[in-house]
Amino acid sequence: MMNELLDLLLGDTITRFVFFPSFAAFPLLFLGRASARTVKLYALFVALVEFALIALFTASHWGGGTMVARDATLTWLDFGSLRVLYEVGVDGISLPLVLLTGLLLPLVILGSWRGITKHWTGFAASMLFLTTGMLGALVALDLLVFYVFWEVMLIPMYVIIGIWGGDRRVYAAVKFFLFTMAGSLLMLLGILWMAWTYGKLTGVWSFRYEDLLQLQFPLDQQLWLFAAFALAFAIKVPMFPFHTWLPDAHVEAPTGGSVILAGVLLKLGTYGFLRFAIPFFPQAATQLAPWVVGLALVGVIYGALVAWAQTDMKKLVAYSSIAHLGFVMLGLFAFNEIAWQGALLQMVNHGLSTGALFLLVGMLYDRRHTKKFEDFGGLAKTIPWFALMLVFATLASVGLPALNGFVGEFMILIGAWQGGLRWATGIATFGVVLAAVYLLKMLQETIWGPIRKDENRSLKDLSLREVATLLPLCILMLWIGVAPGRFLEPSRPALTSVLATYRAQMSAGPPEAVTLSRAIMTAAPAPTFVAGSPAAGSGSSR
Amino acid sequence: MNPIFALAQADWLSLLPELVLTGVASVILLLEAFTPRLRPAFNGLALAGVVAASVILAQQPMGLFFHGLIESTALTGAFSQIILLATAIGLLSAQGYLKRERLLFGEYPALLLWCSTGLLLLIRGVELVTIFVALELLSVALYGLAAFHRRESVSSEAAIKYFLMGALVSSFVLYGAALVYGETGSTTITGISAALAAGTGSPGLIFLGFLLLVCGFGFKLGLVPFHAWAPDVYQGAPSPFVAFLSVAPKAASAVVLARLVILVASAPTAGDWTKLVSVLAIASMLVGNLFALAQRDIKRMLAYSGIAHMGYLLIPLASPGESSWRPMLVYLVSYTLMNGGAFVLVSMLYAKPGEQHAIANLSGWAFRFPVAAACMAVCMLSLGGIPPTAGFVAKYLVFAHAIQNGNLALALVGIFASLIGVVFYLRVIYMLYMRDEISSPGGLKLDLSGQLAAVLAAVGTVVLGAFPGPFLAWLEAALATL
Amino acid sequence: MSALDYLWLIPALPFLGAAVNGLLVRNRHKSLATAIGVGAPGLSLLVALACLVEFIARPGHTPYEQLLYPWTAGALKIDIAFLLDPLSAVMLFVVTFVGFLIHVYSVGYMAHEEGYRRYFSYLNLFMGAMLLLILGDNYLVMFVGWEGVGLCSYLLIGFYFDQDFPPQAGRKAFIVNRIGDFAFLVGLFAIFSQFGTLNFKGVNSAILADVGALEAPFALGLSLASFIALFLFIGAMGKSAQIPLYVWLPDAMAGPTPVSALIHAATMVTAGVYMVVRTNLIYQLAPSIMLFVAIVGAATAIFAATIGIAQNDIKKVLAYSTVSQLGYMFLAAGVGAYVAAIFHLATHAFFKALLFLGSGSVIHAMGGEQDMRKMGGLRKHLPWTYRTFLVGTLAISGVPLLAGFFSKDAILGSAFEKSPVLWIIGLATAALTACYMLRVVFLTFFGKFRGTHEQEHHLHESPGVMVVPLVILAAGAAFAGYAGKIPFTHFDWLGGFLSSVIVAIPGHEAHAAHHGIGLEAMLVGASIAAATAGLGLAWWLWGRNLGTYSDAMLARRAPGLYRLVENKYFVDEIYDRFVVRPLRSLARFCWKVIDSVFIDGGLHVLAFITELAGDLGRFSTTGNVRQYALYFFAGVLVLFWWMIL
Amino acid sequence: MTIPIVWYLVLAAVLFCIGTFGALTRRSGIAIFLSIELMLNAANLTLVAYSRIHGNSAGQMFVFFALAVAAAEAAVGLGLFISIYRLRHTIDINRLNRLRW
Amino acid sequence: MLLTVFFLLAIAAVGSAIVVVLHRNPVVSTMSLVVTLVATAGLFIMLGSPFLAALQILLYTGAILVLFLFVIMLLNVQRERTTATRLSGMLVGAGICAVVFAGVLVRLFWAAYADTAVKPLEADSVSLVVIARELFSTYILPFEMIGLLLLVAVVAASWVAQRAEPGESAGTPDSMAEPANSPDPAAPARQEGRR
Repeated sequence: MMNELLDLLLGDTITRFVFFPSFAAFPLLFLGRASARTVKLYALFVALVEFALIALFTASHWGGGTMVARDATLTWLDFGSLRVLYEVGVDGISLPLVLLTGLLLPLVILGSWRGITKHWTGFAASMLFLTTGMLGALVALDLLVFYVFWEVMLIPMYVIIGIWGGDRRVYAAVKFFLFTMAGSLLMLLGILWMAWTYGKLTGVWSFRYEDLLQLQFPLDQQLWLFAAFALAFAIKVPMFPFHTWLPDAHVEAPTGGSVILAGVLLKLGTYGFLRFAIPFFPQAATQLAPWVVGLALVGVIYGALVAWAQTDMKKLVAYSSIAHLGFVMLGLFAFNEIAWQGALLQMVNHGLSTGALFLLVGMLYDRRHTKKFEDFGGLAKTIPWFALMLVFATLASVGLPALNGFVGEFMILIGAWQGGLRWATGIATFGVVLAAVYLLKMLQETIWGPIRKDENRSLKDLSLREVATLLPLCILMLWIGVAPGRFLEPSRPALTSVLATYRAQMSAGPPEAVTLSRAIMTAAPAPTFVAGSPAAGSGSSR
Repeated sequence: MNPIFALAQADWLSLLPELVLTGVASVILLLEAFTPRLRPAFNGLALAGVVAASVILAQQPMGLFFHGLIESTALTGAFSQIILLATAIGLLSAQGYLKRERLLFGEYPALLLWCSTGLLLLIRGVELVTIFVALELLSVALYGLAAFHRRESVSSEAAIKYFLMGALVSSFVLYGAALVYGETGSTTITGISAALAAGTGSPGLIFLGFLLLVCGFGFKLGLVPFHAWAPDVYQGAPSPFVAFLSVAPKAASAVVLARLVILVASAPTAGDWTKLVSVLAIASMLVGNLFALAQRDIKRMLAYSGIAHMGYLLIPLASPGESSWRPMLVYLVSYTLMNGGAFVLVSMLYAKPGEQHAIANLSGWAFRFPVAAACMAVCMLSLGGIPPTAGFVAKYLVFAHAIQNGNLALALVGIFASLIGVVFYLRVIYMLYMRDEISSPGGLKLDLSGQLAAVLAAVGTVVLGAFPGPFLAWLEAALATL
Repeated sequence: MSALDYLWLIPALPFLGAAVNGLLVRNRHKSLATAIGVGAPGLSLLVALACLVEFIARPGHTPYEQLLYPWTAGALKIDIAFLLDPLSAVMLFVVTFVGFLIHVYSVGYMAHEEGYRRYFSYLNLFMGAMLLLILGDNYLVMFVGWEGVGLCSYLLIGFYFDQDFPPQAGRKAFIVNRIGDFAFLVGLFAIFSQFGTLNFKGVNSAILADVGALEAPFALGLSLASFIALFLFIGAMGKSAQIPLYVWLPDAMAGPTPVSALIHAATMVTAGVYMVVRTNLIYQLAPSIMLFVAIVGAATAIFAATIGIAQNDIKKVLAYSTVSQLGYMFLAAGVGAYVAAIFHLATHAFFKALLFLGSGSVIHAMGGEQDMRKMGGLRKHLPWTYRTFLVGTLAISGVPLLAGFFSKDAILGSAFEKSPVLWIIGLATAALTACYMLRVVFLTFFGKFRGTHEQEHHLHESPGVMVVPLVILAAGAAFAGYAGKIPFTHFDWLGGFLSSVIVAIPGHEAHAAHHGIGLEAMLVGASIAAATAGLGLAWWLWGRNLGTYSDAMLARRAPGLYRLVENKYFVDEIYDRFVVRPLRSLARFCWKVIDSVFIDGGLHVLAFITELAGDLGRFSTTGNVRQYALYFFAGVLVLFWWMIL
Repeated sequence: MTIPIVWYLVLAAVLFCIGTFGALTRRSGIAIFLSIELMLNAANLTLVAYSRIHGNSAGQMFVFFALAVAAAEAAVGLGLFISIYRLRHTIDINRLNRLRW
Repeated sequence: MLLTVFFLLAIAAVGSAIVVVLHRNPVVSTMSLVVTLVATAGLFIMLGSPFLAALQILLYTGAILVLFLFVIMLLNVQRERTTATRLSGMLVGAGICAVVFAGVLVRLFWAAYADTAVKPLEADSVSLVVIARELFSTYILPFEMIGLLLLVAVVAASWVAQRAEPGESAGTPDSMAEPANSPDPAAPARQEGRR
């Protein structure tokens, strides 16, 4: 057991890059007295190493296939009839998001360089633990382990918002925590229920993704379970009625927090739909799709409108996230390949562009300690490079062709249209117009026009560090926008197989009673990861 | 021949842990009497005794002893270890407090050890008389300990309240025991279950008898509606003692409660025990969390949260059976760690005994006492049942048991209750970390042993939560002998 | 080893230039900026010419496709590819040629601007996007260019970003365009979901393979063809400033004048026309939409022309004139005269660019003054500008033997076939056009100078770098017409050249535009008459009594009408009142009421209730033991009662 | 004739309830404690009666221990009363409510 | 004959019990509790366990209640103003509960044992010998525990009842060495506990 664990940690495995950050966080305990600079450098170093680990891993698995790598499974907990496996794997669906997480971490550290003024050790530690949580949730192949990571994310985020946040930070932090918790607790019940059902059928509980994937519930149960899962994910995304935690969290959170929040945490909601809610309960998902799509559309339009009404830069960007993720949800519930590809890509895109926007807002905040529009205007005159970056990121977020945002939206919309959601597509497309409306408003209020405040005349332009923070994002935005093909490849097999199973199960229809459906699994290429010995899995990762 | 010699060697051997504890206690009392200079060492001595006891406990012979009055099984062994753990926590946290309050006398460790003796016997007792006497033994010790800060009127007030309630309840227990004995003609668990199986006695009286017993031990657990004493006593009594009081007696009482419920529920008799336990559990979870939400005094808050946790603990008993033991056991282990740890920290951070332990006093101390604050945060998160802490593992097992036995409603209530719970647990954290100081700790120094206890508790909580595998596997192996 | 292999260089070079100028070059390296900024489009012009030569040499002008790389992976198969066929060839020539000239002109015009480098990088970016638009092999690439030019127009209109108005004008332009793009996108979705491809050739062949599919009813009570055509046309409306989406173009004049010449006269705004012609196959299957296009075009033409009369800002006049000319082109497209539309597009590119640049030269000389009421008598100060401007005016007015004459004639001819009403409108527009253009000439170049003294003192002809392009464009404006249909003859090079693009569908042939000599004479005569009428009216109003400025008299004659026209029919105000403000208040409502009050408020109430429950409940712990005892006792009894009875 | 055993039980029950009533209604701590002793006594009576029914000694043993327990409780309880009286100069339960809510 | 004795004892027990509960003066209450206990002792005898009766009188009346009286005197507790306190809801609640509980019990007992006749007492049905043997064989463990319990009780009682030592209120714990201050009563109790 223990030496297995060591093997996982030291070998070239997923577990390594999942847990490396939290292990690397321990030395921080002894850096308590060290100067902030040392801590920053250490954190940056760790972040870069982490990124290197992930990059290497990704590079060696970009090829694709339904399952690109998995780790040896350990028993996390085995008590009575309940056993939970620690089992992680990466496939085309999680790979891009993993990479995104790895990319954002160093940028976040860099971006917080000046913004975070106190307790750097704590901040760095929280960030690193948060990273472990996010990566873990992305790679977990056992639902309870997934849930654990899912919850683990909350604590560091709560701390980050609560300690380093703005004036109403505590309110925002608690709100964030409670919203997410409220959703996920029901999901926990759902998970337990599924595991128990599996136990009823086979004699032993199982939380393994593949095992539970075999379960076929009758429609009524599906609806309940789907609701339980969907609530958790919808709050995370966030979808329309559950979104109010997001603006508060974003506005109060420090730059780094916002970037991670927008960049990765929200994606876990959509990822959850794609990974769990839809494959587990295809019929329910299909039956409730109109509602979900409806909410997604409300999100698109509503988010855009509210963003338009904002007077605070960061809040505007926050609401824009709601609109953008509305697109993703639309794509997910169009149930076809193009839309799913687009949705997955759009998750990454949003991470990049919104991340960049938050970083920029943060940089402005570092200089002026305000985010209100009325304090800005005409900045392009004094800090042209900042203006350039802001325009770039904004346009990417607007969905200008040849930048990343467009690709995702285009694929989502065209896929949704093909999926028969014509009206929805039309409405969503109109959301694109609104995106231009509110984002250009931001440019108008901040960088264009005459300089209204004298403080703005003597601003320093972006430092080398800040440029270094933004450049990778900008390059990626352009690259994905111009040649997205490369980025779509790895996810394709996984998506298609999930889709195939979905279609097969739809055609089969819901069973009368709960069944283990091996039949369908054999009929269609299962979305399950390549069966076979863990050794083979980790072997493929070398 | 004199029947006293009819006792085999084995009987006394099986009693060894209790004897060790009692012996050490008596020795401490003697030392107190004759060499008071050693007072600072008494707690250490007691701790050594506890360790010795737990080591001995580890290789206890299994079976029934003393003419079937007490048993010793893997389960009782495990629960007994919990008691000893709690005792250790109580001792470690006491050192600093007693020194500060100039109460460093031998009586504290002595009473504590005697109390745990009683607890061990309570856990092992399988006969009503033994159980009753053991209950009284530990209760009397607890009354004394509650009033231990004898210059502090709130301490005595707490003790009085605890005593009056306790005495009343023990008379109820006695009456219940009388009914049970009367209806079944036996005082041993085995005899009773046999009689129940045979269907002797009037079901009404049997039910009433068991009800009185269950309520009696429910009182010790602090289940709603028998809970009202807890907040007052916790608030008034010396904090290190509360670290013990909030944990150990509950573990023991839970065992007896479980014994009784499992016993009676398995028999064909009146009363719907699932319903009864569910009602108690739901009431405790909701009331505990709701009232705790309104508390600004951390000790009262923790008292109510303890009430709520006893509600969670009860969930597996809603469908009584051998399978109920495991989740309860794990839950108690984690509860001991997290709640004990929390009270240890309270006893360290609130230098001034008395009525008020406002949570707000902790504002911004996180960066003054980083270690203590971190431990407190961990304990709070664990109490809130947030992974990766022991609290989550425990809740997970409990809910899983509930779902397994179709008590979905219980699980749902539990979940919503714990959602409420998160609020006030987080409140402590944000006071510590996210507020600016409003009261300076002055010359407050955290004593080493207390910090040791806190750190051990916190680390245990996290380890048990993050890597429950090894521990649970070991436990499983131990229980396999059942 | 043919020049066509380097087709991709044509858009690539300007992009490169933009990148280098924008990111690497420093402000102070002005000459370097110039070299790159002008060199890039110059090179791409050379490449383009080479390609054109080679293409025209190709037998039958077979389209040349160049695949760069597949854009996406998966079910959505779209390539980044270029297409050179007659249509894009014509556009390519116009864009590169006029574009290059305007770049050259800008060197002089922008010489003293501080944003010199930035300006050229924007302009190059625009060139690149525009070329992407016209060279795209499929609708997606076209759309990329389509939005790209939109972006550049946003940036260039807002070029003087440190003033209040220009950036706002730019935003207006971008957003209005976005509304069009939204429709465009929907059209694309419909196309893709029907044909599974966005490739022009693929779509066309699919259509021809199964015409019935497109005439099948689809949505909104339209057939598929009509649906697609309608939405694409809405897109075109946005880009090409047709009613009701034209409002951004006049404001766009906030940008530097060469920008207006390049983007808002010669190239970008004509993209809509190009797109309609490009999809003519679908339009042919949607007669109702064709009619709609024609009507919108005609309406825009006359509408804008009337506004043009009453404007005093020289650039505003030209802007509205542009709108109206674009209306002309759509009229042509609407009546099925796609060749005429492209023809007019080309000629218009020349003379409108010429006019804008000329006005630019005037403004340059006037030191930024754009109000014609402060000009006058510039003839002697700016001789070259005057001459070239006059050529442009006559050309646009449709004076015989100049470019405008031929293209307008072609349009009017086909309009007449479709419906005399459209023809009449066309004629009226022509007359008005001639009128307000000549008005500009009179007000600007004749009479005596009405500006301030130091303005008069600084009056001077523009430098050669600005004049030479004017001359070249003047030549173009004069003779470009001879490429197209010449009345009374059968010569129609352009028609022949484009014939492969305008595909006739079996069963849908528009009966050949062939009418007798008499009718043709009547038509030509009518258009000439219209032109002369317009010119005469202008002379009568402004030319007779030179120097005295006589709009006031007009205003006195018909005050209401004049105010209406002068304020552009209050369209902006109407939009503001009925679209913008309601939306804005809706937004505020969503934020302040739904978010803050309903959702958050509800949650807060919930939280408060919970807190309250706990806070009231805790008083049950009164601190009196006997009560606790009672709880215990009562609890026991209640439980007993409940469980037993 | 012998007295029906049920009478003993009923008598015990009545005594027990009287004790309970007292425990709930008296104000003086000592008086409450007296009532509790009364309850214990009632319980003892029940035990003896039952052991009479069963004819085995377990009940009586129980009573024996109960008496001892009562003694111990009395010792501690009275000690507590003394200490609280020393600190508060009252043993009136209504006044001993500084710990509440 | 027996019947009358029983009734006398029962009436005495109940009557005095009521006095215990209701009388304002704790001394009176205590004395009447004595009566109850004695009466109960009588009932014990009638039930054939004279040993317990003796124990009852010795331990309870002889020791415990004397202790009570002693404490009452010590604290000179005044007579309560009224047993019915300010919150008379208590009174009602307690009354209802008590009556209901009594009703329940009586009903159950009656239903179960109305016609249970016990066989008359033999000489040594439950004799002292039996009790003694039981006590030292079967119940040896609880017996030891009782010893410990008493020890604990004495220690606890002495700790709480004792005045705070000088060292407690002032000076460090180490400063007070003389054993005189340490609670002494433990010693004899310890003897008893170990036996």
